[in-house]
Order: sequence, then structure tokens, then C-alpha cells
Amino acid sequence: MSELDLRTAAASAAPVRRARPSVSEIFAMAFVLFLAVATVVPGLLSSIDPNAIAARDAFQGPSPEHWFGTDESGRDVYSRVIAGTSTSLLIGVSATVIGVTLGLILGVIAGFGGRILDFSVNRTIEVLFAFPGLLLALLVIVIAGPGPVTATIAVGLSTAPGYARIIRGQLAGIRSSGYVESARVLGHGPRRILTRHILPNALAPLMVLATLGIGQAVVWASALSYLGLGAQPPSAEWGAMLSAGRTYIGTAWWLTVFPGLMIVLTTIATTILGRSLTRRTAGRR
Amino acid sequence: MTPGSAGSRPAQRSRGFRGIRWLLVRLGGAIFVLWAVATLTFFAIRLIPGDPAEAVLGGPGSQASQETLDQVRQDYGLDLPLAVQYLNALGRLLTGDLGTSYALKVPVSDLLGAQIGGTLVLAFTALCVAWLIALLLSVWSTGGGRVAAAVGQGIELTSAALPHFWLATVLIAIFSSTLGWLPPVSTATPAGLVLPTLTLAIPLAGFLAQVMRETLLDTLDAPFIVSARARGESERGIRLRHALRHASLPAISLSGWALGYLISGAVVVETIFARPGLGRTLLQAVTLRDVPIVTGVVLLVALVYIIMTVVTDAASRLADPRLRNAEAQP
Amino acid sequence: MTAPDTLLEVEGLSVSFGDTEVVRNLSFHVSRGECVAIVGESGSGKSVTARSLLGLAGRGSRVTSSTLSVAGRDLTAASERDWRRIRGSQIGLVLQDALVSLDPLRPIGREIGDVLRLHSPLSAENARSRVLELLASVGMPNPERAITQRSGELSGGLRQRALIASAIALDPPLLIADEPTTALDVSIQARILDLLADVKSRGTGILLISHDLAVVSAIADRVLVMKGGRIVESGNTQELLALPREEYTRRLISAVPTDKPRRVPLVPDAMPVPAPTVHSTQDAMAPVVLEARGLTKSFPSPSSPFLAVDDVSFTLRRGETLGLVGESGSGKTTVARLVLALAPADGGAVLLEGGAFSELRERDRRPLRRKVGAIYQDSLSSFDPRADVRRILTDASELAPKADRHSVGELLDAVGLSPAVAKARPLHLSGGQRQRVSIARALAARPDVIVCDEPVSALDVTIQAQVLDLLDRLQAERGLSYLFISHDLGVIRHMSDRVAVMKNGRIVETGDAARVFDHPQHPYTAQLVADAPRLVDAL
Amino acid sequence: MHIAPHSRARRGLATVAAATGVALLFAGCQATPGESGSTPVAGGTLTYASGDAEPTCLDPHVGGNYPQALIAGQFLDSLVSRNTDGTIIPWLATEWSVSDDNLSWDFTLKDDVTFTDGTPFNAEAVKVNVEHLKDPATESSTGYLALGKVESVEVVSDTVVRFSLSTPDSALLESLSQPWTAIESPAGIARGMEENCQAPIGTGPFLVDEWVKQDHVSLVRNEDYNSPPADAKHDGKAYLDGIEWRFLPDSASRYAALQAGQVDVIDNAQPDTIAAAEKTSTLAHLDAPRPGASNRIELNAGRSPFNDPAVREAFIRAVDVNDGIESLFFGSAKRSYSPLSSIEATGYSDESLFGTDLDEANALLDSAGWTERDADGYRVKDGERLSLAFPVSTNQSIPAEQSLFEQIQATAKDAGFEVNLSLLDLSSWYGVLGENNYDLVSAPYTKVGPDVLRILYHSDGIIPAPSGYFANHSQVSDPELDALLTSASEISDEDERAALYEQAQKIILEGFHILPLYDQQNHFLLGTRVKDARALPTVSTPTFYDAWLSGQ
Repeated sequence: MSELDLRTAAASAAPVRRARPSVSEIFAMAFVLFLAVATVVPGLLSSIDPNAIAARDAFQGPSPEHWFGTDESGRDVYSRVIAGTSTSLLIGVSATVIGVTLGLILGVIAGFGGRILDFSVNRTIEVLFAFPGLLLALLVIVIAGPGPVTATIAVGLSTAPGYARIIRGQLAGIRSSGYVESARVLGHGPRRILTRHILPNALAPLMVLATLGIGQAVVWASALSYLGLGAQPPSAEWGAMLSAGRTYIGTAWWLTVFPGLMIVLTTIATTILGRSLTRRTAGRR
Repeated sequence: MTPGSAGSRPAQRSRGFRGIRWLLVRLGGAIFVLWAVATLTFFAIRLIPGDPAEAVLGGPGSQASQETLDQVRQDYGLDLPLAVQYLNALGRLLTGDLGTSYALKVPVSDLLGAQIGGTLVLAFTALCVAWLIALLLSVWSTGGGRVAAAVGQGIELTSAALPHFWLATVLIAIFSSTLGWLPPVSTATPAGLVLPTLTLAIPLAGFLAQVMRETLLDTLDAPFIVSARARGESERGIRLRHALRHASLPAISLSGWALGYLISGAVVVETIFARPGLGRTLLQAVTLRDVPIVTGVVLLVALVYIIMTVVTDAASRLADPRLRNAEAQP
Repeated sequence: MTAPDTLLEVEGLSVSFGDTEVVRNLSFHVSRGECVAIVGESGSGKSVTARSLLGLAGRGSRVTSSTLSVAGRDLTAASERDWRRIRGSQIGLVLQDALVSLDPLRPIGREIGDVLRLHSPLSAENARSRVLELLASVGMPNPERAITQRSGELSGGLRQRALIASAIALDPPLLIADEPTTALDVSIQARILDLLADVKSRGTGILLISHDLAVVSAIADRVLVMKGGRIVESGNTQELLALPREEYTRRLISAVPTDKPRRVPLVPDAMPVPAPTVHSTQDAMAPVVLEARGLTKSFPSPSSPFLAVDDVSFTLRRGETLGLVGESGSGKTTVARLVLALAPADGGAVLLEGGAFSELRERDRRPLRRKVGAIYQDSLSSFDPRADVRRILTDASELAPKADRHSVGELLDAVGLSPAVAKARPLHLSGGQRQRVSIARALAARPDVIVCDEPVSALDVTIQAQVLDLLDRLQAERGLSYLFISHDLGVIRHMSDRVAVMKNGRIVETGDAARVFDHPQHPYTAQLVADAPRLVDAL
Repeated sequence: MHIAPHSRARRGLATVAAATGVALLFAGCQATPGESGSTPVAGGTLTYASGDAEPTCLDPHVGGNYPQALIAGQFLDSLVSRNTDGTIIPWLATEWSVSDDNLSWDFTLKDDVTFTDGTPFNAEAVKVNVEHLKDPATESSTGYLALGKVESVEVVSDTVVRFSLSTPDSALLESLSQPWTAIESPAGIARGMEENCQAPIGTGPFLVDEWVKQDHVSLVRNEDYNSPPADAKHDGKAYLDGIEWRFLPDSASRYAALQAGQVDVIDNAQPDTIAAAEKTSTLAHLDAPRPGASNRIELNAGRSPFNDPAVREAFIRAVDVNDGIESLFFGSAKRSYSPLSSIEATGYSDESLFGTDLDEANALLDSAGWTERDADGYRVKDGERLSLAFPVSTNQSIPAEQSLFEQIQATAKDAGFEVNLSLLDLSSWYGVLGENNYDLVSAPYTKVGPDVLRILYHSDGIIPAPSGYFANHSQVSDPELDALLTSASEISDEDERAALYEQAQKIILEGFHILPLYDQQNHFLLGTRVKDARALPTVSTPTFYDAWLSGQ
């Protein structure tokens, strides 16, 4: 009676066919891989000490010896860019983790805490939203003093309300979704519904969102470094390098271009990955 | 006649009322947010290390005597209990008084009144330019085949990833230092507004174009587009009369967020291009620990942001009748 | 061979997307004042056929034909410009739901006016009066106001009228209607069909695309049955319905539940449903498993609270199906939610096996919940997107009493699915398979009652027939009681022992299914029955 | 005793060497030499772009920092000035004399000068100004300190004013030559601080027309000007119609604006742009090192480890700065080996003390007990790492200097020092200093004359003001040095004074209290059309009294 059904079932029971990755996705993955290597084993990509000073070799343009040239203290810009990956990514990732975690806490309180909590969290989010990005970050820095840790926290905090709002919406959507309802109808308890259905389904898109957020966190953290409120020298953080290099824009373009390129490429790569993850997870629904 | 025609009548009659009610609720919310922002800022600022009285006297580098410090504390009401200071500040706020700058010794409201214009002009010009770029980019990238789509997406991604200060540097290097077309430092003339505006608008345009392109693609797949085509509408007519309108909806509702983003960017851009404005004032006040100015800027920006969200929400409601109707559904 | 009043002539039409040919070598014609229907299930290629007649087959399509002419114009090699001149003026198109088929951001008047603007030299003033005239002609109650309204502000029936008005604005000789009534309630569907018949009588040729044979039989002169991109059978409507030559056509006709007596299988040649083993459905002494007493529920709304369910009472006995029928907005689904205790009632109570159910605290009710299962219209959204079928079923069967649990294999077998399905995720299953998984999940908890909320509304008619047969069989085997909710009178009548007719939150009539449908007491019921399209009308 | 006022003849011929360079440069590139190249033309508005922070008050009496001095020099005159030899020359005062006990100074004033508000300039005005500076309500700090020994001011006649001192002050004239003690209109002062901050009134060649906060100050010509300093090139009013004084904090934008001709003069020119500008024919460089102290790193002897002179010496021997100064400053900064600026005639240098010698540094540290090294290569004693806190003010150290500190950090590591650099904004930086949480610091101090040594190295300078500020950052506490500095500040004989200061500088250098780097850098870049701009040899602020714009 159901030969038609059976035939299709056999086809779809086979492993899910994934769309072939596009050129941009391959680029993004390759670049992220590069970043990962640069973070974990920077020595694999560069053998020059990023902090080795050679005042006499200052301001040399890109050459076979120094791929990205040397900076004002004669340090190798390429190896500094590589060495800076871990710091910059650490700031970007930690800021995003802080933002997402705070967002998650607020979102979960709003999503599960009943009407009054939902209302107050909502107002809180609105209030936090009224401090646009950098403004909140600046306020945090005024209070806690400048530095990479503060900058990370500041960027994290200023992204939190955005995440909170999305998470709240997500949770509200999942809570009223058909599958949570059907689990209730079957008689499953609230804890089981929370852990087996709501959280897993809310967290997956959150990861995607976080991927998208990392790039922007790197950009904002670099802006703080530019304003002298972020990472400290001689740490080879991209934003700090960029900010230092900007002084010599007329003399040594390579000091500005390469770290800037890393920030831009990182943001592009994470955005591409985040979007393709969105598409792939959205495709399941 | 047909069933259902009767049902829509009472909803129609209460539309005006619903609009007013909506507005009142939004205004109430706005006042609450302002109060909360003021309170939060007031107490957060107390966490700043250092003596505000010293900030008045030019920071710890000054060599003020104990008497002078005491005098300043009394003058600025810094010797009162915190609760009293808070109530005083709120009371002054109600009359529009933001206090006196520690460093500049002038009323904050006068100072910011003179600065806000520059920032708003910059932010709104940038918003309009970003809109325009996003519009052109998304229309072009959705209408020109595979290559245009790929190139368009590439441009969007790259622009959205550009840090403001880097972009500013590059723009100055190209348009001022090399080509000599535009002044590198902001002037009162429109030419002086070009580079700061572009610096702010390009990354924002990247974001907006992403959103608009996706909506545009979704819209072009919608059944009503098929209906329109079936009427003999041309491709250009489809885009102009139907698709663009839909694609601009999310961009309208994003404008509130965008303004906040632009004001954030203004801190950097105003510093680089030496434009007078809130961002630069804020940055300077932060370094000088000028609490009244920091508070004032935060409040002012919050106010602008809130007004902007109310306006964009209202604009969205006007542009999209579905939002109005959604509230009427049970 | 073109007759003088042939409007549309199609020979050897093929449409392919990439390597996939979705329409193969189609030939048919439509004459002036004639309605030709293309009937087929989803994926049969009927919509693509309709759109390629307008040059709108879509991105990446390749359309070839040896003859394609409209009103004497050859369109086999038409350019985009030629097509634009044809569209709207020579061929009008009416799509499914006008909520999405008219631009929701533009006033109706502008949408209709566009056709005039594009094809006629009318002045703005004249165009406006023409639009008003058109709206009046399609039965719009207040044309002056309607032109300023957007599709979202009109009821479903009215906006469908507006859509038709926009399609016939220039009096095109040919109207293509793609599922024009699918999303509508029966009474509105009937009015729209009347309107189309009216258009036809003015001499317009209509190409009607539908999945619903019953709708087609009401208006079409000839029917083409499509399957897999080909026409499998065509002919005069009445002849084709009465004497289908092809197996597929027979299956289609047989699957229509309207007027099929209870427990007669809808799938031809299937085993008859076994006699009930537990209790006779006609046995009035069968115990009451579920009872609703004076249920009331209202929702807040800006003006006054909206009373969605108003004093609804009914009983459901073991092994029996109670059909709950009504149009959209009548409160059927709210009743289902109250019965499932997903929302608290404002008044009244639901009793399970004589004991409290809806009035219990959630914690106390939870152990009882497994006894009341549910099947939903949109089964896909009722599955956790992260879970595969095995997890869905084991999750549910954990709730059954330990001694009485089915294995996943048993459950799949019971609903006629292969064991291989266990590894799949619902997203990758067909609509029919999903609904079977949904039923299996309901069975897994060993329920006494299953609330079926529009369980087959989203399915093709042959699949619908399979699922309905399955539900019937399971009821007979397991003595299940169904609260069966649908807007489709044919389905309700075929499935129900007793029915309750809902309107505006109230049950206006209830009783034995056959009696209610054959001898409706309430005028609303009578209207519903009269409006329901049925195959027999054509015979 | 009577100090003869120096010749009133215009001595501006030998202004700053670079200014001559400017003229030569122009002569070289002008198409028609000698035509418009040498004869000043009146008219035009000069645009000045300052990279310094915008002052919070234009009255240099209030607070008293360099940004205030930069602009105040355009609209305020001082009693005396200084020429390039370091000799005090007349300005608003035509001559002066001091009593035998060195406690009473009489100044004879110009008698035909009025403030731009019409108030006459006279002895009473000078008295009001000194009292204004000494009033705590004025919140003066630089001017207040400079006149610390002035007990009272007395009006002898309309044109003679007498300063009575508590102790002799050999630096009084130098103090009075600074813009922070410049003379303002008593009527202007009487308006109250808020108004006076907005637009102070002086006798200068320009007057404040408008101050648009966060943007610019408009200065317009004082049409009645008649009180130039003795070394000015001309008499009467200035050539320029006015000056637009803009604040352009971003150095790259500032230079770009100069290149684009949007501004005529920029200050705080970065080393690489100086080098680039010198290669062009369109820009000129004005190098005007500030007086007073050199730019040096001070080693905090007030706490471990630098309380041990051997460790101080080891640090100084360990670090190599010469290559860094050469590359980072593109040759625009010359290495200094003196506590004082190269423009101070009394400066004393000793290059031999600052030779880099890693072996000796290591030996010194070994003998000082810092024998062990930890896993990171830093020296350890009693379980404590040899680490040095180095707070850096981003407001006071330009990027090249910050890079130099990074290089110091790197070279010091070879000897086992851990240098912890922290970049701080001004408030936080002062905070750290006030808490004595530093071992190394670079804190420039600008003051006319060698008396700056007393402020920076007398043990009195360790005692903090209520705000926590103190000037003796190296925390030198040496009775011998104190005695030398005190007597030098009271002695009137120039040669004896110079000898005392030389001895004092020896003690500072040989005690390894400081690592001199270079003069306080003060570079201006000028567009082609700006002629005859120079820096005043007092605190090296530019003056545009003689300046004119070619092509007007």
C-alpha cells in the first residue's frame, strides 16, 4: 500500500547529501585553518621572533626576507601578524563568549522567568541598547581603566544586549514551537523538555550567531586599541599594530595594510562560515 | 454579501485610536529608558577611580591645595550623601540642566548643544549615503547574474569588515594625499563632509546591503511578483514598484540600530577628521574624567537613539500595514 | 486543426530545469468560453505548465514547444517584450492565496490599476473608475474603500476577488487560475467558483489548475490528468469521472472521500477495514472516554475580548470518531488545544474517563497525558528538528506503561513505514511519511484518545486517502477514539461516527454523521453541505 | 646692583637656525627670487593646526600647560623675553634692577601700552596679575610655582613695579619670561574665571575673537599693537589679519591637511613626516627644542630595586637607545647626555657615563645580589623578579618615543630586567605616579632656565601636593644636591650660578638617576606661503607676530 513511501524512505534514509562547498566557503575554511595554525603553532608559519628588535633594520619594505616588511623597531611584520593572531582572536572570541553568555543568561531569564522577569529583562535590554556599542565600551573603560582585558569585557558587554534579544526571541519561538508542544502533550516533564528540546535547539543557532559576531568583535576591539584603550605594546595585537602603524602611513604603508588585511579577512572568513552554517542549519527546518 | 466583510469593520474604526495608544506606550517606554540610562550612568560613573574634585582642578597632575579641593567639593555638591546627589542630578535633569563641565567649566547643555549638530549631520548623511549605496549594490547584485551576485556579495562582506579608522586612513591616503580631491580634515564645506561620511557609510552599507539583498531575493520569489509579472510588468517595474519597497522594510527597522552604530563610529571618525561633535567630545571627556560631559553625552545619545527607534518603528508601521494589523489579531 | 474560437493551442510543450524534465511533450487547447482543468498532485508539473504559458516558467528553465499560440499569436519564439505585451492583456493569471499573491504593501486599487497602466492609455481618472467597476463586477462590497486597502486588510474571499479583478481587468480572452480556491473555506470557495463560472459565461476561456477533482468537477468542461509531467488521461469532465480509463485516474477519483461511506477504503483494491474488535461504534453503551463540559475561552483584543470558544460540550466514546467541522476562525483548533490542556479554559472542564483532566494541576495531569495523543496538520514542525525518527518514537514510547511498549520497528510497521525510516530525519521524509511518523508517535504512548487536528489538510489526495485508511484501520484494531477536526466536509463525513458543526465558537449542530449531513437541521450546516464541492454533481 | 638691559637693536637676525633654513629653502625654489621672497606683505589668515589637546581654559594662569602656552603667546605679552643666547631681553618691561640683598626687584614698564579692551598697562596691572596667579581660586599651578618666592608686589609709580621676595631667586626673570606668567588685563581678570577662560585679554599682537569648543579659536589682529619683544623683526601691528587656531588630534590627518594646503602650520610633527617634509620643496621644518629639562627616563630611587645605585647603573649600561633614536626619529632628534635641554647654556653633558656595556651591566647586577635567573630569563633575588614598572603617558610620549621604550624593554631583557610598559591616559598616569607605583618614567618638564633642576631634583619635590602630584620623579634625596640647588637659585652671579648647576648635574648624572634621551621634541612644519614664523626662545612656542603669507 505504500510502495511509493518506501521508495522515498530508502533514498532519504541514506546519509544526508551536503551541498558542495562554494569557492568562498573553501576560502573561508582555508583562512580559518590558517588562523588556527597561527594561533596554536605560530612557529610553523614563521621562524622569526616577533619581538626581536633590530633598530637598524627599521622601516624596510616587503622583501623575500621580510614578507610584510619591518616595523619602526625593525621587527618582522609578518611574524608579528602571525603572533598577533592568538591575541586578536582571543580578544574577539572572548568578547563574543562574554556577549553570548550574558545574552544567554538574560535571554533565558526572560524566556523562562515568567511575565515579570521577562518584562524587566526586556526593559533592561532596551536600556542597554540605548548605549550604542562603543559608548558602552567607553563607559566600561572609563570605569575599569584601559587595557586588553577591559577592552574584551567592554566589547563583550556592548554586544550582549543584541544577543540577549535574539536569544529571547529564539527561546520564545522554540517554546511555542510544535515540537515542544507535542512533547508536552505526550506528558514529558519541563526539565526534560528544556534539556532535550529547547536548549539544544536554541544553542545551535547561537553558535552560528557567535561565529558571525567574532569578526565584528575583532573590529571593535581594534577600534579600542586604535583609541589607545585596548591591547598594550609590545603585544602584537592587530588593532594595536594598526594603530601604531597609522602614524607611519606616509612612510611605511605595509605597517597599516597587513594587520588591517588580517582583520578584514578574519571578519570576512568568519562571516562566510557563519552564514553558510546558518544556511545549513536553516535547511534542516 | 460575503462573510468576512463585516468582520473587518470594527478593527477599521479603532485604527486611529490604536495608533495613538501605540505612540503613548512607546513614549512611556522611552521615558523609562531615559530614566534608567540616567540612573545607570550616574551610579556607574561613581565607580570611576579618582576624586571628581581633582578632575575639576585638572586631574591629579594639578597641585591643588586641600582648601581648594574642599571648596570644589562644596561648589559641585560632591560632599552631599550619594542619594541626595542622585536626586539633585535627577531634579536638574528634569529642567534640562546637565550640570557644569569639570574641565571646561561651562554648562554641559550649552557645550553639547553646540556639538550635537555636527554629529547628527554626519550620522544622518552617512545613514542616507549608506542606504543609497546599499540600495544600488543590492539591486545591481541581484539583477546581473551569477558574476554580479558574487562580486556584490564580496563587496558587501568586505565593506562590512572594514574598521573605521583603517578605512579613514586609506581614504585620506587616496583622496587627499594622492589625488588631492578632498580635504583630509573636515571643514564646514560639503567637500569636508565627504570623507567622514564615506568612512562611516561604507561599512554600514555593507551590512544594509546584505540584509536588503536577502530580502530582495526572497521578495523576487514571492507569489505577488509572479502576479505582477503576469500582468505584464517589466523587470524594472517589478523592482521599483514591488521588490525595493519590501527590501527597504528591514533596512528601515535597522535604522535605529544603524544610528547607534554610526554614533559609535563617530568617536573614531570625528577624531581622525577633526570634526567637532559628540564623539570627539566624549573621547576627550573620558580622558579628562569629565563626568558631567560623559553623562551628558550618554544621555543625549540615548535620547537620540530612543527617538530614532520610535521614529523607525512608526515608519515601519506606516510602510508595512501588516505590522498594524498584526496587533489586532488575537 | 485550429478551430476559429480556439484561444490557446499547445503542441509538444516541454519544460526542463537543468537535466530534469518536469513537463514532457504536452498538447492541449482551450477554446473561447471553455474551462479546461489540469488536475494532478504536487510535483506533477501542472503549475509549471501554467506558468510557462505566460513565459514565466522561472529562472533556469528551458521551455520548448512545437506550437504555442494564444489568441492566434505564435509565442514559440516570443521575446521577453512580446511576453510582456501578452501578459495581462491576452492572458490573466489568478494564483492561490491573494494574501501573498497581491503585494501586501500596495493598495488593491494600485495593484489592479497596474494592468491598465501597463496596457491601456486610460487616464488616471478613467483607470480609477474602471478599477471600481471591476471590483463591483467581482462582487466587492465596497469598491470605493477597497481600492485604498491592502490585501492584508481584506478577508480571504474578498482579496481573492480582488486578485481575480486584477486578472480580468483588461478582459483577456484567457484566464489561467492556479489553485484559485485552495486556501479558502468551503462557502467562500463556492462563491469564487461561482465567480469564475460567471467569467467563463462571458466568453473567457479558463485554464484551471487544481489538485482537487471535486473543485474541478464543479466548473471544468474538460479535464487533463497530469502525472510526472505528462498527461495521463484527458476528456470530457463527466465522462472522465464516470469512466476513468487509467489506473491513476481511478486512484484519484477513488481517493476523494466525499460521499464515501464510513470505513470504505479510499485506496482502491485495498483490504477492507476490519470490523471493530473492541466495541461497536454504534454501541451507545460504549464507555465515555472524553468529555467536554461547557468549554469557554476568550482572547484579549484591542476592542473587546474575542470569544473563541463559547460553551462547547461534547462526549467521545471508546472506539468512536467525533468529527468537529467548521470554517477557519470557528474555534475548532482552540477546542483541540483546550482538550489537550495546552491552554487553560476560562470556563468549563475536560474530563478523561470520567475523572478531572483539564482542571488538574499540570504536575498531576502529566501522567494522564499519554492517554490523549495528538496528530497535527503541520507534522514537520511538531518534530524536534534535531531528532531522527527513532528518537522521536522512543521518546514517546517511554511514556507508555512499561509492560505495554512497542518497539520502533513495530510502530513503523503499524503505520506502514519501512524500518529504514528510523534513521531519517522528518525533514527528509515526504508529507505522507511524516504524517505516518506522527501517527506512530501518537500510538507509541498507547493512548485512548487521539486528537487529530486537520491531519490530512496538507496532503495530496491520494496520500490523504492512504492516511485516512490507516487511521480507520488503527481505530478498528486498537479501539481508539478520535476527536477529528477538519474544515473538509468530505473528510469529516467519511471519517466520523458523529459530528459537531462549529460556527463562531459555538457548536450549532451535533449528531450522527449521516443524519447531520443528509438532513441538516441548522441553516448554517445546510449551507455548508450545499457549498461543499462533490464529484457526484458532475455526474 | 643693576643689570643692564640688552641692546634694543633687533636681534632677531639669528632666530632659530631652522627658520633661516626655511628662508633659504624658499629662496631656492622660488621662480622669481627676491621678488616676493623677502618683503613682508600684510594680510591673510594663517591656519594653525595643533596636535596638542585643546586647552580647557585659554588663560595660561589657570593650571598652566604647554597647549595653553602655545596659543597664549599670540595674544599675551610677558614682562621680559629671552634671546637665543639665553640672555633675558626687554618686552613689556624696558629695564629692571635688583637690590643688593637680592630680595627686591624693580621693573620699569613701557608707558604707552594698552590692553585690547582699552585698559592701560601699568604697574597696577602687573600687581593684579601676580596676585591673580597667587590666588588659590585661580587654580594656577605652573605660574604659581614659578612665582613661589614672590611675597608681594608693590606699585612704585605708574611705570615702576617692585617685586618683594622671601628668598633670593636667580630664576625670577626666566620665570617671568614664560607665557604662564604673561600679563592680562585687570578688567579682563575681574570678569571672573569662566569668562576670562573663554577669551583672556592681553596686550599681544592678536586677540581672541571666538572660541568654538572642540573645533577652533579665531584670533584677529590687534590693530593698536605696539609692544613687541626686543628681538622682533618689526614694529607696529602684525602682518597677518588673523589666525585660525584648529585642534587636529590625529597626527596623520594633521600632516595630510598640511600637504593639502588646508592648514599652514602644524605642531607636534611626527619624525617620519619631518623627514618626508624635508625632502619636499613645499614644506619647511621648524625645530624648536623646549627649554628646561631634556627628555629623559627617570629611575625611581625611592623604592626597590632602583634604591640601589648599582642596579640603576646596570640598567643604564644595559639599554641601547642610540640606534633606536636614529631610526625612529629619522635623524630629527639628537641624543642627549644632559639633564638640561641643549638650548640651556648651563647644560652639562657626560657621554662617558652612558656607554652601553652588557657585560658590565651583568657584573653590576651579579654584585648587587641579583644573581639568579628564572625560566623566562629574568633576574631574581630573594624570590622576587627584577621587574620594573614603566607607566607611559600616551599624551606626553609620541608614538616614536613609545616605540623607543619598547626597544628599551627589549634590550633591558638581555641583562635580566623585566620592563612592564603600560600605556596610560594622562589621569591614570598621574594616578600611578601618585601611588609611587613606578620604577621608570618619562615626564617632560618645561621651564625657562636651569632652575628646573631645583624643581625636579630637590628633595622637597618628593613631597606630594594634596592631589598626589610631585615633580621629583627620580626621588633623588641628596642633601649635597639640595644645598647646591638652593644656593644656585639664590646666587646672582651668572658664572657662579653656572658652576653650581654644573656640579648639581654631575651628581644627578653620576648617580645614574636619569637616562637622558634627547631634547623635548618640538617640531613645526610650515607650508610654503608662511614666511618669518619663528619660535620664541623662551618656551619655544611659535610666534606669528613677524609672520606673513606670501602671495597675499
